[in-house]
Amino acid sequence: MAYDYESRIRPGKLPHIWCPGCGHGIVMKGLIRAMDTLSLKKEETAIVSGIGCASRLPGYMDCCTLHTAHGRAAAFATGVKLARPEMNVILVGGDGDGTAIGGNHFIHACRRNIDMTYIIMNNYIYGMTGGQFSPATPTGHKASTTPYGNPDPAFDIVKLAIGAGATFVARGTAYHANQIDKLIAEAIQHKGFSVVEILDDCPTTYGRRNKYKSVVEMMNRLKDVAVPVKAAEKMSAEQLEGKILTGVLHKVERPEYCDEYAKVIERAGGNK
Amino acid sequence: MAYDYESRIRPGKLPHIWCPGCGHGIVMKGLIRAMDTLSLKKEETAIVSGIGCASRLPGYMDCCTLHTAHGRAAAFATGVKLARPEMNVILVGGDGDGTAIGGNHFIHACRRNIDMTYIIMNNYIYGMTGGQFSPATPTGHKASTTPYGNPDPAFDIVKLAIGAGATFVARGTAYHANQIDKLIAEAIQHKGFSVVEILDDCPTTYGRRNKYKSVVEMMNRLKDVAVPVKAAEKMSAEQLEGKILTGVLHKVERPEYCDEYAKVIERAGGNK
Amino acid sequence: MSKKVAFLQGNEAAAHGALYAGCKFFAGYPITPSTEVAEVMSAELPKVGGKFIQMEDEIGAMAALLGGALAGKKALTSTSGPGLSLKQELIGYGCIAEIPCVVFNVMRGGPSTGMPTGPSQSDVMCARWGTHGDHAAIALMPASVQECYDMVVRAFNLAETYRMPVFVMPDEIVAHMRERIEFREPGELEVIDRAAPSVPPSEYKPYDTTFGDVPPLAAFGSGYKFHVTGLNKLPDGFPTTKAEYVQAEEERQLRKVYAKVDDIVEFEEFQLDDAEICVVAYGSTSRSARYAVNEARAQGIKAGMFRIKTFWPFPDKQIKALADKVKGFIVPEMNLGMCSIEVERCAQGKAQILGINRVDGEPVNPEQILEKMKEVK
Amino acid sequence: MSKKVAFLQGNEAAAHGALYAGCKFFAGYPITPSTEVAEVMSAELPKVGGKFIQMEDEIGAMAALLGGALAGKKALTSTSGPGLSLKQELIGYGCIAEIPCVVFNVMRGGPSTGMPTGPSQSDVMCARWGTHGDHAAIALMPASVQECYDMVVRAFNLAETYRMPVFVMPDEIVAHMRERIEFREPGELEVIDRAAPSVPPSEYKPYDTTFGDVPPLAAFGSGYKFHVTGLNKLPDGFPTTKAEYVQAEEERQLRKVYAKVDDIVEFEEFQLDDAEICVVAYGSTSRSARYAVNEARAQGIKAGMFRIKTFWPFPDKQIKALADKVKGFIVPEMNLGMCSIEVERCAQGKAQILGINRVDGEPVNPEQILEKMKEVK
Amino acid sequence: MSRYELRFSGAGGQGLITAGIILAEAASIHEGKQSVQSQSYGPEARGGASKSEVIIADAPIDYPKVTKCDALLALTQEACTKYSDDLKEGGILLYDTDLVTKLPEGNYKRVGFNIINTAKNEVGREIVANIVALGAMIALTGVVSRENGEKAVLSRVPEAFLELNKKAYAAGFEKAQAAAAAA
Amino acid sequence: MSRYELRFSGAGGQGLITAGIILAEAASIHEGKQSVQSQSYGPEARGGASKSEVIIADAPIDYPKVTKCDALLALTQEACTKYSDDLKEGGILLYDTDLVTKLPEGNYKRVGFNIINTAKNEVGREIVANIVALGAMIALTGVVSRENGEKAVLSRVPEAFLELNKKAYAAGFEKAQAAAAAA
Amino acid sequence: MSEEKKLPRIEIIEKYCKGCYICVEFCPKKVLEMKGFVVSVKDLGACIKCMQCELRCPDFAIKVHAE
Amino acid sequence: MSEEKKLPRIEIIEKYCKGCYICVEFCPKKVLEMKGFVVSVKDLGACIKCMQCELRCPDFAIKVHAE
Ligand SMILES: Cc1ncc(C[n+]2csc(CCOP(=O)(O)OP(=O)(O)O)c2C)c(N)n1
Ligand SMILES: Cc1ncc(C[n+]2csc(CCOP(=O)(O)OP(=O)(O)O)c2C)c(N)n1
Ligand code: SF4
Ligand code: SF4
Ligand code: SF4
Ligand code: SF4
Ligand code: SF4
Ligand code: SF4
Ligand SMILES: [Mg+2]
Ligand SMILES: [Mg+2]
Repeated sequence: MAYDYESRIRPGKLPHIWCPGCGHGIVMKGLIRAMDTLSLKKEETAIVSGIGCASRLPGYMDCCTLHTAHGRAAAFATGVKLARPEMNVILVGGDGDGTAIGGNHFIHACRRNIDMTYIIMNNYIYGMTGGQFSPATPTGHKASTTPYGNPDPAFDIVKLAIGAGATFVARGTAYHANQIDKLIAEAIQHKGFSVVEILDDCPTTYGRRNKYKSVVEMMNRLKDVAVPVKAAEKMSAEQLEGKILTGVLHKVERPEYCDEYAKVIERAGGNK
Repeated sequence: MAYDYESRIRPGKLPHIWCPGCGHGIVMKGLIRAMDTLSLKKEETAIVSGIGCASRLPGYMDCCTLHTAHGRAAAFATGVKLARPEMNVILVGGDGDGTAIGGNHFIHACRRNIDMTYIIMNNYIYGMTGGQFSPATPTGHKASTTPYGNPDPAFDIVKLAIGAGATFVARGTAYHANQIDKLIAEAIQHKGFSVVEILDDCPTTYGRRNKYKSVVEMMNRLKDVAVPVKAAEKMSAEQLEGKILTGVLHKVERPEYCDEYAKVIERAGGNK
Repeated sequence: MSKKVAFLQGNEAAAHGALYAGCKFFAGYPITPSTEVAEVMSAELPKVGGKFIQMEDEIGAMAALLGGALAGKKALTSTSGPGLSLKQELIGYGCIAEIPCVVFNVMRGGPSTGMPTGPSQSDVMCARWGTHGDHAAIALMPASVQECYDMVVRAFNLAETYRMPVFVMPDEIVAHMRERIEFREPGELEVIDRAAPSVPPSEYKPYDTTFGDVPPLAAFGSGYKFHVTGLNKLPDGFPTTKAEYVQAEEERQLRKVYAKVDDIVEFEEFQLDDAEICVVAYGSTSRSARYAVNEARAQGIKAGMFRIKTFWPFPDKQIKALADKVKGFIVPEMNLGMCSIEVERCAQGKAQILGINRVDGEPVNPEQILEKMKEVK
Repeated sequence: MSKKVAFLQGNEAAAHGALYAGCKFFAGYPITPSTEVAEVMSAELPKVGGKFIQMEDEIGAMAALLGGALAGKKALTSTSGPGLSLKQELIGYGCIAEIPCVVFNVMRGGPSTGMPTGPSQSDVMCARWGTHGDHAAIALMPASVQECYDMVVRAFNLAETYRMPVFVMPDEIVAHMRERIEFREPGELEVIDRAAPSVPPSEYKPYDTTFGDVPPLAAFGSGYKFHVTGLNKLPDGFPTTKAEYVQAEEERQLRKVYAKVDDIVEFEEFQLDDAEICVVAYGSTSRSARYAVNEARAQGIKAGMFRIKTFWPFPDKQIKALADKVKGFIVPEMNLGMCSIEVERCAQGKAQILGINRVDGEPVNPEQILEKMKEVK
Repeated sequence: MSRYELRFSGAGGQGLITAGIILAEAASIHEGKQSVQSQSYGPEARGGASKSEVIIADAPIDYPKVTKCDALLALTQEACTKYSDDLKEGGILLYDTDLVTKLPEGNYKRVGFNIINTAKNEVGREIVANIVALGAMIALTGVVSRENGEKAVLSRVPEAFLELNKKAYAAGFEKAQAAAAAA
Repeated sequence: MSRYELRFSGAGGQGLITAGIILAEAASIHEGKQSVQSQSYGPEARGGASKSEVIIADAPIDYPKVTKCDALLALTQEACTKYSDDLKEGGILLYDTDLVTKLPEGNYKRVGFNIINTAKNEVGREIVANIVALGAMIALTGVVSRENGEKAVLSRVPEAFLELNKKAYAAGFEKAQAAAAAA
Repeated sequence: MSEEKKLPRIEIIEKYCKGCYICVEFCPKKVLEMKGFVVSVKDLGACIKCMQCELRCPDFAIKVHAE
Repeated sequence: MSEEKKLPRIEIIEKYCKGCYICVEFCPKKVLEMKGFVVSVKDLGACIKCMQCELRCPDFAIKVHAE
């Protein structure tokens, strides 16, 4: 049967503003399926974003939604979560929002291990402002502010999250649509701060400049480049050259922040 | 012979403002020795810091010195270095300055791999403001804003730097004073962004609150906890429990930022 | 039953005031000379089941504050100049999204790092104009330790009443000096809680002006679902660029404060009945002014003081009325002339204006004020 | 030789103006509606051996800008409201450490994210008062594409002359509209380079007032060693809390600008000779005003325009003089009344003041202004 | 010519901003007149209604936006409805006959032809519909000469597309003339 | 008592701020007077010159800082030189005879004894020198009663140090009385 | 015993479809085609109800109704 | 053939020394002691010129002069 996405979309909000072929819509569908999988209650779920095309996502979702300032989603969300630990708090946003201006809040959320899930839609570019390079744009690529090719190296967002202390880190792609909900659901279920990077596409500001002829070509590149972490185990370094691992790449247990704060309250003799 | 530190200290600036036993002075001496080792010219060396006790260091050094705003050393320094790639640019500062408010500039400097050396004096606390906990304060420890013990987990600064893409990462301690200059000199020589974390002590705001009876006790703890990375190779996981690795912990080669930018200029047809 | 009294710093008193007002959430980043507020909150909040979080920087602190406030908590942050500058973008977010919270900003020497341990009053303009875009501002100026306590309570009331960030702005002297303070008893001061929506979740709109210029704010997690954004918005909270809505929303956000200016503006008139010289002062400087006015009266000089307790909205009406009465205004400030500008605007050339401006880390002292009185012609 | 002409946006023209002025360093973070400045600079700077860097955020951009400027480069950044708010702390650093640079801020709707693609003029106050602490501000207001070019050149001159950050603040309309523009020929516009120290490195002090209110600034890496800090400082650049030095330094930092206000303030008087109604306008709004004044004159109404080209320092003297002459001021703005406040202050009650205030993303149009003229009594 | 106000409206992506710029350049650079081009767009630039405005005059232009529109191009019904309000009495409405079916009331000259279809099927590429429309606008308004309009088009276009655009411009110019004559 | 102004000065770390606070508390909480305590410190708080000021009065206190000092404690020469300027005619200067050797000129009462040494050798811990000084100040000025001063001291001190501080307070009080009598 | 193949119903919400070609290209059976700016069904009979089109559509514009 | 042991000169810059005890405690030969708030030499003869004191002093307050 056709999937009932509408039950979690705010009435009248479609069509969304994203461009033809923009992968953000595919991610949003994955998120909806994950929320269904876990039967998350709308009133008890907050979806928090920064600013950017990706960050427009919360407006469509029928939940408590918070579209904050550029880069600040994780910090706002930390306030919401700590104030109401019983809520499910999900963060969404772009590569620029999350790792450029929002980089500090991102690494500190990883460090604190506060029980939230951060979905980063990495389309390698600042889409909303017209295609300036982001910290995720590969070296040499073209953007509106790198007419001679990008001199900057890119973050490996997964490594950054792990280095900062995140306890669950996964990666998927917009091509592997049917995996997105599973990664997100597992991330939400994980107790602690979880990061799900989805390799995404921005045909409008990134694709054309970098000689992709169509969205489909961008999707096919995602298909080609992705290697599930399980499969990678059996591959040689040579075979892995230029590939990107997908799946759950890191999962450890550490005390969760709100739980730890509950203990502070206990030690202080405060009721809850 | 007694070491001639004075030749790199600005006349009349000693005694410095640091408290009795504060390790920041030990680090400054290590930096001076490293600069001597490499015969760095004063006029061609910029030392850049943020705000904090550690960040007062540049004021004493006879160089081009820049005491910026809290957390912003790496970003100011990036401007100086890119504008004058021929200068040696050294950053100094505390754990709070570098990894709390300055966390974003820190990870992005790591990512860009711009040829500068960042010395982080990690005393596990915000010293200058009177001992609030920092992102480096161990969980459970006491600070003026964690009267019930710190609920926050701490960053592993080395892992954070590696995750963000730094190409040289080392760690020393204020106790292992004779190693400091060697780590710093090697870091400066490394082409790219290098990070040297020095585990330090703040008897005034951290030591007393955490039941250290003296500076000497704090130094001895550093002595006990540190394990050179070479030695660690031969140790069991059990033996390594609670230990902290020191030495050069990460060193790889990647294109340096100013070099890459020079290529952009070349591609644009600009003279240099 | 005798009242609980203590001998506290202004900063400590402020924290206790917040607890009295029902504050349950603090997010901050340490900065001299405001750290004691955070230190007291970190000790006291957990005792009442509240939450204290030290964020990675002031921007994060302001963000977490707004998040906590949106989740229904009365929320406080404390900071000082450099932190205030950093918080500006999100203070604007608080204004446009209409999220109540209290920003306790202790004024130290600036600009930039300036003189971190020295007093100043030079953040008053940036409380009004620091964030980009049009917005209203409310800023209270305590002059004593007791007022730090009381004004924080009032700031929470104003924040919750008008759904916006409200500033309390002591100078470093008031923040750090110690005086005897009375802890208020329950009921002694008014405590206003956020108006709850009167409609069920299905009908709720977060900016529904049919409920007046300050529509009720539901809390995340309380059964209401809604959207919050920093973009210009429709009554239902969703973004719009439709001219008529945007203009109406923006105007409402100023009107909700300026239409109530008489309720909001508090001040003190001291010896003004027959005064020919009016000292306009606020914060610790008003204490010097009071001393000087008493001295002046003893010397037969007809001086009085207008003490600003609410700096923003500025007491335009009162100063305008005084300008008709007095010969001259003396405006002592620990800045290079900020209140002076406002007084100049209000005085409309009808009275002389003499500033006393110190930015050297020392208080304006009574003698300076007395001396200045001689210049009034 | 015929001049190079082009048909460009204000933002593009600004970038070319910067190149004309000798700008060799750009640090920024993209934000609508200013991105074209960065885009042109990223393409053009490498051609002349300059450096373009896109930083991780606006704070980093401002920091790198100051770093590049201190290393001797003429340095430009471009941004818009939210970015301006974020840069505030370090703008203050630029003020206290006295580092020349140009901040090109395109005004869009606010507060917060507001209306990113809509025009506004509501950042003018935060250019003056946004950063904490006392400081002077210079802000220029282009009204055409050519002026974006020319004023950026002038902004660099002012920045280098007065050793401070200088703002150029077009509204989104001026920044995005396209007009014919002439690229200036070498020598056509004055280009002022930073004064080099006249003393050898051993005698150099970065704030040595024996060289006047604006001591020469050496560049890092040019053979001079010195210390720079955001703390209050001595003439040699090292921190101090000594009252007399701090007061003197702070006062000098205001005086260096305000003593030269007649050199700095530029304005245009249009049809003012016999005017009874004076429209005070700036940026794109002044174009509507000019249109309206022409219309009014055609209808026999004695209207004129005072066009503000330098918003800060505000043209106090000029407005005060006009207040004596005209019956009323009309102040059309794309904000809820900012310039109005300044005009009110200067007019001293001597003339009527009528604001026209749009914050809906639409320009103030000539009809509105004409209409308003009828209210002048 | 005192002040002539044109508006190009349609959907984001139809190249209307470019058409406006080219016309303004033709007037300003090639014809020596004054001109200002401006546009307005939302976050939905990539899709929603979009407009580009050009003012042309002999004297310097003050107010850079349309006050009373002398000539309006409408490539979509939405744009036509939204932007025809301030069309001047006696002004010109140029529209795509396939896409705009409900014309607003009022006393002005209506000229329509199948603009997009012309680009697609007669010129060969839909992407040059904006140039077809531009040619048509110039034919109808005479704000710049046919030659200067063409010059401006060609100076904006990459080598490889010169012919295509030339053809589009001519097609628009001529079809508009024909349609106007018929009207 | 209309307004009485005291200043405790010395080096950072000598506990002068605490001494000021205790005196102010004694006046305000225990003696029912009005009092304000304030201090000034630089980044060098941990080392450089430090001062703590206390104003005591019957009526509410306006200006919280010292205008003309009624009584000054100086525990270091640096502090004595720096802060004795605004000592009132007829005011009191209490100083440590071991550390302050150059007394400023002027018409005021000088009372000195070996304050720090008393703490160290007679009371047993140098750390209570501030309490010795406090006792002395109270003895010399009478701004609060001996009992209320002691109460204030004891309510600030942990259980284990009650005796030590009592002893320090008494030693200061009595030594000052003796020294004043001798002066 | 040939089982009668039950055809799905493929619903296309035209005002949501942005014509991105994703469903067209990733349909394993080439069931769909672009008509103007909007997708439409070319060969329903070939559809194997794999749901790929629905899964991948970024615009919530295509639904495959099948039991 | 007993080589004469040449004693070092240990210079203490009193106004720099903050009395932190580091040199005292980490001197392997217990050469140093605290006098008041400032360090001083107790037993120069025991000094083995290992330079540890100089190396570790955070305050640039102690120098060991030896060939
Ligand atoms: C403080 C601030 N700086 C800059 C901007 C401009 N801005 C808006 S979105 C954006 C980048 C968005 O990129 P990303 O997060 O990758 O999202 P995408 O649009 O690519 O989905 C930028 C730079 C802003 N809104 N606020
Ligand atoms: C914007 C801003 N926020 C806060 C502060 C206050 N502040 C000054 S130093 C400091 C912490 C210093 O800690 P660290 O960097 O670890 O250095 P340490 O003093 O421990 O050597 C803080 C929070 C400031 N100066 N500026
Ligand atoms: S610009 Fe790029 S990221 Fe933004 S909606 Fe379009 S395709 Fe998506
Ligand atoms: S407070 Fe701590 S970090 Fe600061 S100087 Fe003292 S010991 Fe060092
Ligand atoms: S369900 Fe599968 S086979 Fe059928 S149309 Fe969709 S993608 Fe093609
Ligand atoms: S994937 Fe969706 S939006 Fe794209 S063409 Fe198919 S139905 Fe239309
Ligand atoms: S040189 Fe070595 S042995 Fe001699 S005093 Fe110093 S630490 Fe002790
Ligand atoms: S280590 Fe240095 S400061 Fe410490 S006691 Fe020894 S000489 Fe003095
Ligand atoms: Mg992106
Ligand atoms: Mg530290």
